[in-house]
Amino acid sequence: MNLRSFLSRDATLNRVVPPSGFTAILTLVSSGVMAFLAVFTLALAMAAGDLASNWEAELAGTATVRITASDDVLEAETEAVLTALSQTPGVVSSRRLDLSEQLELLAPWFGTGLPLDELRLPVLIDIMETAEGPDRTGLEQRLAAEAPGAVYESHGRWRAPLVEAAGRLRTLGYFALFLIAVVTGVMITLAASTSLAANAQVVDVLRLVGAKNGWITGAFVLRFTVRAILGAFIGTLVGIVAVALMPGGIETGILSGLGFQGAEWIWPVLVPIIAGGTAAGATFLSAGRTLRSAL
Amino acid sequence: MNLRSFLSRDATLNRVVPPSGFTAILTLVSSGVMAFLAVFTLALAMAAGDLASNWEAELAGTATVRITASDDVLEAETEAVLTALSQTPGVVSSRRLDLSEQLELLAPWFGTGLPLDELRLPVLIDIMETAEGPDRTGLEQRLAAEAPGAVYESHGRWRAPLVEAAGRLRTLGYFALFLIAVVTGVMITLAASTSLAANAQVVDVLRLVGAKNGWITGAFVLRFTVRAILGAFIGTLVGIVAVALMPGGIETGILSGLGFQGAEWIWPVLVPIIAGGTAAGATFLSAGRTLRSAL
Amino acid sequence: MIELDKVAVSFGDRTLFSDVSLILPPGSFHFLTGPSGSGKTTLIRLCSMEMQPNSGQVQLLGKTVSGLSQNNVSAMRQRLGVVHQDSRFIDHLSVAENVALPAAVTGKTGRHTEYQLEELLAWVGLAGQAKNLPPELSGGERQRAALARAVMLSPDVLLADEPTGNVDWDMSIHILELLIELNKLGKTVLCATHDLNLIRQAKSRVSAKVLRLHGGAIEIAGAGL
Amino acid sequence: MIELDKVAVSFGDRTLFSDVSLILPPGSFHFLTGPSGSGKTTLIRLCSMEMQPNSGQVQLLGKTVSGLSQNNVSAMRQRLGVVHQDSRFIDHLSVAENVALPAAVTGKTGRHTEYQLEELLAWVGLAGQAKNLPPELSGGERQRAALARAVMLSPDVLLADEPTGNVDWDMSIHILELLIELNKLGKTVLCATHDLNLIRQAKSRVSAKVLRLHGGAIEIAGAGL
Ligand SMILES: Nc1ncnc2c1ncn2[C@@H]1O[C@H](COP(=O)(O)OP(=O)(O)OP(=O)(O)O)[C@@H](O)[C@H]1O
Ligand SMILES: Nc1ncnc2c1ncn2[C@@H]1O[C@H](COP(=O)(O)OP(=O)(O)OP(=O)(O)O)[C@@H](O)[C@H]1O
Ligand SMILES: [Mg+2]
Ligand SMILES: [Mg+2]
Repeated sequence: MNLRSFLSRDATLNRVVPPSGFTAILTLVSSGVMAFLAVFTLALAMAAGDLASNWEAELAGTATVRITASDDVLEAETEAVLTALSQTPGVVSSRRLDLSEQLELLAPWFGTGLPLDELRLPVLIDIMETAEGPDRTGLEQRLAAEAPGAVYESHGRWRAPLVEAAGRLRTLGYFALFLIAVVTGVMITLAASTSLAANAQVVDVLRLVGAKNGWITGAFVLRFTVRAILGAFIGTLVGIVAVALMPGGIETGILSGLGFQGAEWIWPVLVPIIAGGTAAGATFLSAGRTLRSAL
Repeated sequence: MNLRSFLSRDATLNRVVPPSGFTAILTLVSSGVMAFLAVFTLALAMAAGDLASNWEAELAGTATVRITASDDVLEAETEAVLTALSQTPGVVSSRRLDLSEQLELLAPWFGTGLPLDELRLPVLIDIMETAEGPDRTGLEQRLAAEAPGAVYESHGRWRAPLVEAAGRLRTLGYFALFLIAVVTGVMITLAASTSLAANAQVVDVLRLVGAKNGWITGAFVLRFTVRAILGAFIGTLVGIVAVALMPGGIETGILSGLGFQGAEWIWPVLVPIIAGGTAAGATFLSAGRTLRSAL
Repeated sequence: MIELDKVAVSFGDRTLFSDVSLILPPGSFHFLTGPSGSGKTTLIRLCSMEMQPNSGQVQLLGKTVSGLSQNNVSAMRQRLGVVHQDSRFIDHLSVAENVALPAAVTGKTGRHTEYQLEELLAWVGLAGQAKNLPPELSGGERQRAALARAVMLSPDVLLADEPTGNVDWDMSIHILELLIELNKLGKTVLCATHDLNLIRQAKSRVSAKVLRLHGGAIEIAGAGL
Repeated sequence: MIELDKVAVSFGDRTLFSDVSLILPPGSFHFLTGPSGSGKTTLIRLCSMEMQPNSGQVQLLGKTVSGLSQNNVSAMRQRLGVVHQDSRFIDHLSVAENVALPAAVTGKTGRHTEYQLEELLAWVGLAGQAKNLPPELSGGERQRAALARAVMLSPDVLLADEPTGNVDWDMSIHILELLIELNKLGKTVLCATHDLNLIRQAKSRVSAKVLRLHGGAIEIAGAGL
């Protein structure tokens, strides 16, 4: 004990709230554990989000227009279709397939030895669509008018449930994240109030020796905030390590989004800050309530 | 206060641990919140598991064998392939496609007006596979020997990443569940120890009036276990309601696994029981430690 | 300095005081006696702003207590020294830190305070226990530490609730001497005690009045104590 | 009944007792005095198995304390009544429940206990406060409640640490009478007090010995008290 340094206001502010014991551990561990969960959920939500985006981008983007018509109008209708497609919002690009490409498409079904010359093959136009895709009814009406032999086939159709699932996965992830944030707030608030309640005697003595409410509140807010930040920091670190060690870590597979990249790092970095803010707010409010009720 | 009833042992056992106040709230809320998270993660993990199973079942199960051969050996090779397939483990069923079915397959590419008679179409055999599928190399070797014109095409190949993703999703879900279970244990243990520490004076007084360690431990274990079970029960209920209210609830879509069905209900029902067990164990150990250190 | 005007206090349906009035002028020295449970501690708690009367008014240091803002209460507490019957400390701070607390929370730091603290601890006989924690003190040592803390900031008013309840006679006299000394410096002193010998001893040294609480009423005890 | 044999106690590097021996025969009545901080409470804590000496032996009710199993300690505590200087209660239980606690935790329930409880509360003057919570009691009321709790199970040994520290003279005599009554029933009584008047008063009623703690040694105070 260095009395001279204790007598300085800041040192007292720091010392009056018990530095150890179960109330200290409670705040520390609660915020640590919740931060760990938050980081973990964050990683999962982001992975789910990335996954959903990937699937949407990869799978939702292709369609075909098939044009079957007599030779004299075939080329004209093809031109009309390409023009129509180029003017349709939701279509990224459209391209007529040449003969060899068509052959390739058929290979799974017929092998490569197909006598194509003998067939009058329809013209196939490959379309890249945006995630939302074009307005189908509008497009089909226009095609019916300008190229009666054209049929629009969206390959994305069978993929729709997947895209839907991916989207739902993302929603779930963010919902879970929201949930964890709320729960984290609740737990840290609870820990701070518990600690404060357990330290009723300290508050009592401080009031009796004439400490102002602001000073007492300050002492508790300071201590609990530091503790919550420290706990959350450790929890976040452990969370990041755990995420990195997860099965199917950063390198491989379609869940490669697990782990944080680039700007995503802002989120785990925010966790201790938010935990600290929550603890500060909760302590401030609890202390206010406690002190108001005492005379 | 009814003194006569207090004097009965059981009533005392029930009354000596503070029935309200912050230590009561702590155990109650902690176990409630953690139970909520546990139920929620459980639902997600199960949904992910169901999703993965669905995908695997739905997507991994189809393949084709295409036989291109001269007319004289075509039928023989077809027979040979069907025989071979029927003897291959991992193949659920195999069936030769008839002409109209082949036409249907080609329709997206060529429309329905294809002059099929003019073509010498290969024979197509549709295969339903188990989730694992057959041993491909073995099958291909056998086909090469018995029907040189046969080519095995797994439609599942492009689906492999999806199946992999689904599997990984399931792993993640169960890992998260494991994590939540551990964290729940930690939080309930922490809450119980905190409450016990905060009630040091009660323990102290009880020891001074001659209560045996077992009796004191019993009082705390009883109270905390009841509290943890109650909290977890409420948390579980709220969790189940929250899961039912989730976007894309029980009815629709590929994530229809969200929510509990049939035997799955055993898991959320287990949550309060496990929470109670954890609280009982934690309190028992903490109390033991506290009491051993006191004389 | 302290004025109670028609103060009534009740707990639940039990009325402790129904109409107590009292004036302690600045610089006066009063003893407060009365049987156990007569309300000595309650009266001191009224004076130290730890509770409010159900009706009536308490005036302290020239201000009416009811309706004071909390910061005002805090500021007034700094001019008030209170020794509680059950002395409360911050258990993880050393005895010296606890005694210095009133100075520390108000920023009255520096060499002078430190010197004063050492002197005070020596005076109450706790120099050797300065670095101990409060739970390690004996009953009498706790009371002395509480007294030292109460006078740390040289308050204008000293309220002492049984400051000699747990100490032997020699130490009681020693503590009485400190109270008298403070009173001679112009401080107002109110000391609750059940030790009539102490009061007798004091009366030969200082012009102290003795207030007797009995049956919810306050009376000035005569010379026939 | 109680035997201390070459007991040494030190806190940190401070030695409180270096070699204290003491025998309290069954049915004896002893006072324990000594200045504040001389170790009265420590001695009582040794006898109530709340602490162990650094060296030496404590014998209690015919058993050596060190190495007793915890269940044995509990069982012996039921034959031991202790009034602490700072009486501790379970704050959310009523005064009556607290006083009845020793009976409740050992399952000694029923009409008789209830009747005894009521009588005991009336005897210490707490019948009106039976349903209050301990924090609502006055200092003296707490001490009386602690005394009532200590004698609830008619213990063989009563250890009382300043049982009259916070009560007025009349109540002190009242409490002393209870102690004497218990002693007459054959109980061993050890009562720490700094109130020499109380000891003088007792000496005329019971053959009490006075032990004086001073400078870490124990001496039997003569008649010249
Ligand atoms: N918060 C409370 N609730 C109910 N009763 C109370 C409360 N505080 C005090 N009392 C009662 O008021 C009476 C007076 O209490 P007080 O502490 O003022 O007595 P006292 O004169 O200081 O006694 P002592 O000498 O024993 O310390 C007591 O009977 C006590 O039980
Ligand atoms: N746990 C402890 N750690 C350090 N010192 C202690 C501890 N317990 C007691 N002491 C010291 O031992 C000495 C004797 O304490 P004890 O409580 O036995 O005194 P006492 O005779 O009961 O005094 P009082 O009359 O004031 O109650 C005191 O100086 C005290 O500070
Ligand atoms: Mg009092
Ligand atoms: Mg003592």
